Amino acid sequence: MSGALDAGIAALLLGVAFRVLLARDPLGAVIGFVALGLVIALAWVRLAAVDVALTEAAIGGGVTGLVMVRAAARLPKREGARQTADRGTNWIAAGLCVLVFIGLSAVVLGLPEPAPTLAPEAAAHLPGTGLGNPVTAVLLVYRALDTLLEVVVLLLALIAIWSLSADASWRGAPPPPGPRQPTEALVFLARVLPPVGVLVAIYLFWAGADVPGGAFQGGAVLAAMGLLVLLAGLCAPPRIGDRGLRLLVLAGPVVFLAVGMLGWAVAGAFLGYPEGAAKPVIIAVEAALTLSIAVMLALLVLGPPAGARQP
Amino acid sequence: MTPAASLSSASSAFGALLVLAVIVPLCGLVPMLLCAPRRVEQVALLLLGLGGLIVGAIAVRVAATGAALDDVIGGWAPPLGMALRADGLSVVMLVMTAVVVVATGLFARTDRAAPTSAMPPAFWMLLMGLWSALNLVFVAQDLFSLYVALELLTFAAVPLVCLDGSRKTLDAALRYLLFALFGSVLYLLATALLYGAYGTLDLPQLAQHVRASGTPEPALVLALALMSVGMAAKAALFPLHLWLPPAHAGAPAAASALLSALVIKAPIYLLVRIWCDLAGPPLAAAGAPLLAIMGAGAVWLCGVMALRQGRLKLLIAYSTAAQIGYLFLMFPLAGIAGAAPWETIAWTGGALQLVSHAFSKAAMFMAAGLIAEALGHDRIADFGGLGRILPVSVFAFGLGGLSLMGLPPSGGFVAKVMLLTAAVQQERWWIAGVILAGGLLAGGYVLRVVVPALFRTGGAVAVAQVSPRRQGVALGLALVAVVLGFVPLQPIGFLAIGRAALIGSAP
Amino acid sequence: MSGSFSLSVFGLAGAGLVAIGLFGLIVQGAAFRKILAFNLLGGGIFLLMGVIARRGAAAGFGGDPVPQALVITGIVVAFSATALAVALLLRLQDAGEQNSAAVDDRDRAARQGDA
Amino acid sequence: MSGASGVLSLLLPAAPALPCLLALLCVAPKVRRWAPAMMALAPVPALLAALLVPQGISPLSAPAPLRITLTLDAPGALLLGTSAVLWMAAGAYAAVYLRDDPARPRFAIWWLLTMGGSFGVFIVADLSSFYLAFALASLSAYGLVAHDDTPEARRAGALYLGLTLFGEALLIAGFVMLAAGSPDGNPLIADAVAGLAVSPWRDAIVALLVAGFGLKMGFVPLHVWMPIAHGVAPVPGSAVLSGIVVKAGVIGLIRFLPMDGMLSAWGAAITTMGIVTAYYGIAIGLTQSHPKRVLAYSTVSQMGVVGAVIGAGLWSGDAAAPVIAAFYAANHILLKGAMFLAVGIAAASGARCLWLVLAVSAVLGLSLAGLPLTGGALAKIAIKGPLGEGMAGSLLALSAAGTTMLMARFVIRLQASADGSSHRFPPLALGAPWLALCGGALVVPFVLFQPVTGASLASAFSAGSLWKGLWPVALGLVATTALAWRGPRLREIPAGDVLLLAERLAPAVSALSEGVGRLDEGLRRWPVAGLLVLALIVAFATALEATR
Repeated sequence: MSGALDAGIAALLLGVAFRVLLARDPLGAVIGFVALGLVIALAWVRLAAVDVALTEAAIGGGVTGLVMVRAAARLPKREGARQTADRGTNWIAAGLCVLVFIGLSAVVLGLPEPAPTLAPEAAAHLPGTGLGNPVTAVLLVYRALDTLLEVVVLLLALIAIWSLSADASWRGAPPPPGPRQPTEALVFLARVLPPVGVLVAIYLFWAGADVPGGAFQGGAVLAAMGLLVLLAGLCAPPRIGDRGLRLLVLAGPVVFLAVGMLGWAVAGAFLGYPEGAAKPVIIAVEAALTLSIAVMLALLVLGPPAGARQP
Repeated sequence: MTPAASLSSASSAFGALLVLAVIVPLCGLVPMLLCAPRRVEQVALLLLGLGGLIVGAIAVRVAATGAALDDVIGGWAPPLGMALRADGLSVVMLVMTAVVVVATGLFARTDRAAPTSAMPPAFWMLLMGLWSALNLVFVAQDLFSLYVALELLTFAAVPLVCLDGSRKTLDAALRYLLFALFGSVLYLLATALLYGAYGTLDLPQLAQHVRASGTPEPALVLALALMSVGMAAKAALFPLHLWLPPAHAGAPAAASALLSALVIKAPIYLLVRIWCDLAGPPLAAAGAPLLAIMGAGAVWLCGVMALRQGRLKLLIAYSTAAQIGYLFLMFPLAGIAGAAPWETIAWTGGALQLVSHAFSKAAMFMAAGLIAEALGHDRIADFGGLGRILPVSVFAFGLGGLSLMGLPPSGGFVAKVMLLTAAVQQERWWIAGVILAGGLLAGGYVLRVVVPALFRTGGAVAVAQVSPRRQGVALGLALVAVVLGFVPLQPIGFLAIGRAALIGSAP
Repeated sequence: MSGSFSLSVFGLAGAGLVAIGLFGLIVQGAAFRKILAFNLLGGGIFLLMGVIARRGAAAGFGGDPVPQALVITGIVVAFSATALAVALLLRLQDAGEQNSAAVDDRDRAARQGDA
Repeated sequence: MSGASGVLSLLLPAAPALPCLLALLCVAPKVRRWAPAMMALAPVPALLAALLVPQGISPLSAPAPLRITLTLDAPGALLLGTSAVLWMAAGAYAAVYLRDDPARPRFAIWWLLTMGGSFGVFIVADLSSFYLAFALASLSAYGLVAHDDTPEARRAGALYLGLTLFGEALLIAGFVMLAAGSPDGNPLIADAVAGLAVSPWRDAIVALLVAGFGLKMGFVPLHVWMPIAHGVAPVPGSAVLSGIVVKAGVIGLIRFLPMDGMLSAWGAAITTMGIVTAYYGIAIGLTQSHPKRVLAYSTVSQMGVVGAVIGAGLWSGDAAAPVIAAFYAANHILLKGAMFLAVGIAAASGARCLWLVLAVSAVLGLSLAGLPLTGGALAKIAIKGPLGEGMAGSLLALSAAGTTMLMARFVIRLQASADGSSHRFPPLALGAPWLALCGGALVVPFVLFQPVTGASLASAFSAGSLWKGLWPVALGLVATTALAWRGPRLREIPAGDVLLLAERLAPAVSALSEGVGRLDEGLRRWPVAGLLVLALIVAFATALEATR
């Protein structure tokens, strides 16, 4: 039964992927892409990775989808339409892709048994961290540097996007993301959903210590709520030069870095946590991260601030 | 399968310096984002000094102890946690990066006389991100951290290409980004496969697993193929160099210097780690000829393309694509039976080529930027009499070119002699032929610029003043490339520090 | 038994998604579609990592938490890349519509803003 | 004694270092004004070193990290001293000759660099310094070749640079192969050469070295650049190019070929090549109309003679051959330098004093041809030692007749090139260095003959020696007269002769370049690069899979 369900999900997944590939107009491709995100999230649930499923749904499908929808709307049709290479290239590419598929499948299906795993080791050290969710433990304790760098990736991507702005002094605001005349439904949603969303986000962040959820998922939901409000035109996008906004962006990285450096004092290692008091520190870091991630995700979707001369 | 005891399971004294090298430039982003735009540059210059000190301390420490510097993040040893490590080769890379980054910072400083030429605040922030990412690439031992570092590097490098916002550079930047992402995902796929097969992402541990098991896993074979091609794409190795010429030629001079001297070296460094540390001798021997063939193609084809260019910056960009080809000739030469790669003269020669190319290329791009600024164009055909207008810049360009041509005294000469010696000793004549022919092509394209500049009359007219300080920075970097020519013509012990311990006993 | 079957199915789906993404990345002409293909390719790789994580289920966990955490990081990185690529694409679109004089204006504005 | 020799030995590093240092100082505009004066004075330490430093002193090694070892042996001292004389005379001459040229400081800088390199090449003892000095002399000489920014000079310069780089590539390959067996990365030349006999790549190394040095010396068919380059340079530039820079090849052959009889087949080959070159240079030179090109072809011919001497030494294992070859080359340095300078003197001379210039030039030419009682005759006598009386010796003796004809041709063309209408005298500052050099050229061989050959000077004046020197010159003069009286008019063969054939290849080369351009354009298309990514993945995976 579950096998059939999984096969169904896999088939659906490939079908939707082909639809994304073959869709003629950009919007169709993007809709397929968002749908694909949901199907993949389902697959993640089936793979017993609810944390990832939440992330995939919120970021992989949701926020990425939003970026692509906005792009599809702003690009002229021909720029996003399907244009493929000549027939010969197509066939060669298809042949090589099939080869890669065969090789990759063979390798993945032939991975050594028993599968190597770090789960026992992660479990063994879990009580020391005071956390219940092993994924959060990996993200914020065992491999905390990766997570710190990941936040830096967001920050740097934001700087990179802002650097594309015609407004070199970075004072202005990104253009409003929504349509000029938002539909009533959108406005209604934007008024009703955010309070619920904020609660969900707080829950995700808070619960992330012990059950699936965490800063990224919570941040993504918060970002989605903010973007919804902006889409409906309920308020204008913030000026990126705003000191408060910048502080929000920096809160996560700064707290994380500060905790990391404190580690030298309290645990003798960068990103080491104080013995026995790890959990509160981690929660504090996660709180700051959730805020910053939310703001950065939203700003990444909004794009560079408009130049002084642009409306 | 219990993971073999890792040698990097404990931090060494001063290991924290490695973390500092990565996070200090990042910490700089905080004041830069909060202060007034015109203060950004000052903050950046301060951080350049601080970062330089940290890298200097790492170098001194490693040189003094003769052992690698280790740091275990948070006290969580691999495979569960992750480690940083600076051995001899990484220290050389760190120092090279620091010198070029600091020099670029000095080059890009706003001129009091010409405030309009100031770089935007974004440049300085991207510079900090770039530096942090490069340092991370050179010290990280975890394959996934390296993936994140590579992405960080890409995100910092791509916007540098299109700082001027023109359609041409935006197009080049987009192409660069997309192809670099293509390379990154291949690397990520390889990382996943390796984890699936060995249950760790720590390079030293993986290397030990690979050496301990008899026949290599199929996952290892596919992962090596994916990583090699992915990194080759990011390094613009022939025939995957499509993005490099427009991107490097279109960027502002300071950015081109960074991109050509440093950014493409990160994937190349990773390739060295992958093939010399991870793969194990039998696989390395099988993969090396392919890498060398790609390198030979780069030396030949991109060398001829450099000769064909009419614009100086495009010429230098193609020359970069040609010069990195030499680095790939190193792979078959360093894999001699009975000797670890880092004991060979090819290893030293390759490392020296990488480093001296960084200095000379940065100097040449800076000089080219100054020339374009002074003349208002960079058409080589109109360079007659340039030597009289910009003697220092032309001199810097020529000195840098000396290294590319492999003429003494220069780091490029010593590197070329070492690689040639290795090729001769192993009787790989075709590699020797490629090196020699590449030197001729380099001579052709360097002299195509220098000769008209020095010996033709007329043509060039200065439309703008260029700052003596900037010319001095370019000349300084070129002189560093020349001074590298004084290293002894032997395998350098420093480059072998900490490498034998990395993968356990040598094969 | 069915667990191993599911793993194979998702492994094949991941590999298939990788192949589809590769194909799209190579043959699609428009940058927008390349960015989409890049995301398909990334999704396929993440799925494979999920399979690898599920294979490592032990110690009472449904999967090895390390690859799961890596996927979360990977998704965020892929999103950042997508956002940057789209921003570049849209900026390119704008630059194409402006004439060269506008570009010069922009440069001047940039310098004034900095000074 | 040791203290004195210690101080004296400092002269050795000063010889190449001073010109290079002065050239670097010329970067400062204030110093650059004095550059012309430096041209004549910079060679002083080299001359003193050649005269005072005891030959065969133990090699002087510079402290690490400098990789320079210097030594002075007899061939090195001969070439160092005579070239210093020519550098001084030509430098003083050039300072006047170019006085109205705004680019004179630039000329002086390249002059000094070439000088530093040429001095270095005569005295360095280690492999990498030799390459450095050789490259410095060769590449800096471009500044002399292409000084006048004319289309011919550009063409000549491009050809010169191209072939020089090619020669450098040949040499670095040879050097690396030579040093590959040595434990030291940068062995002394002598040590590296000692291992040549057992090297598995012995013949390849010798071939590379002979080609690389032969290119510099102008062995046929590698001589193409020489008449072109020497023809377009300003007169003093031609003098040092033809007199000194080509000797870098001579010292190279001397240093790198072991005269122990192990390479006798190579000796035969090089001798043959030298003889062919000697006659070829004469034959083409006789058709030339410009006096400088006549001289340039004469240099080709003379370097053929030197090559033949070295080849003969190699053939028979004659350990004295190097010093004799160097003696012959030293004689050529002074004579050829003086004759080139004469071209400028003649051009500045009115009818009144032209005869004097022509007479002195004729004496110089006859000396080169080996007229008895001249210095050149001593050089010809000296080379009889290694060459012996066999066919090679006879052929080279006969070539002196050709040299006589060529020199006569030179004097005739020199007269034609002069401005006969005016009554000008060349400025004293131009004439004095030339006359001093002429004097030196005629006298110096007498001073050197006995120390070099070990034979007494009197033996050179025996009746037999006189006759051996006289008949070829007489034959040459008779032939010249006959040719002038009733000879066929020789069609001028364009300078660079065989090069013109090579230029036929130009369309093919540009087609190749176009092809590379199209290939690159194709490879840089996105779908193509994408396909290549996949193809390379498959290729790597296949190659690696094969090892499992």
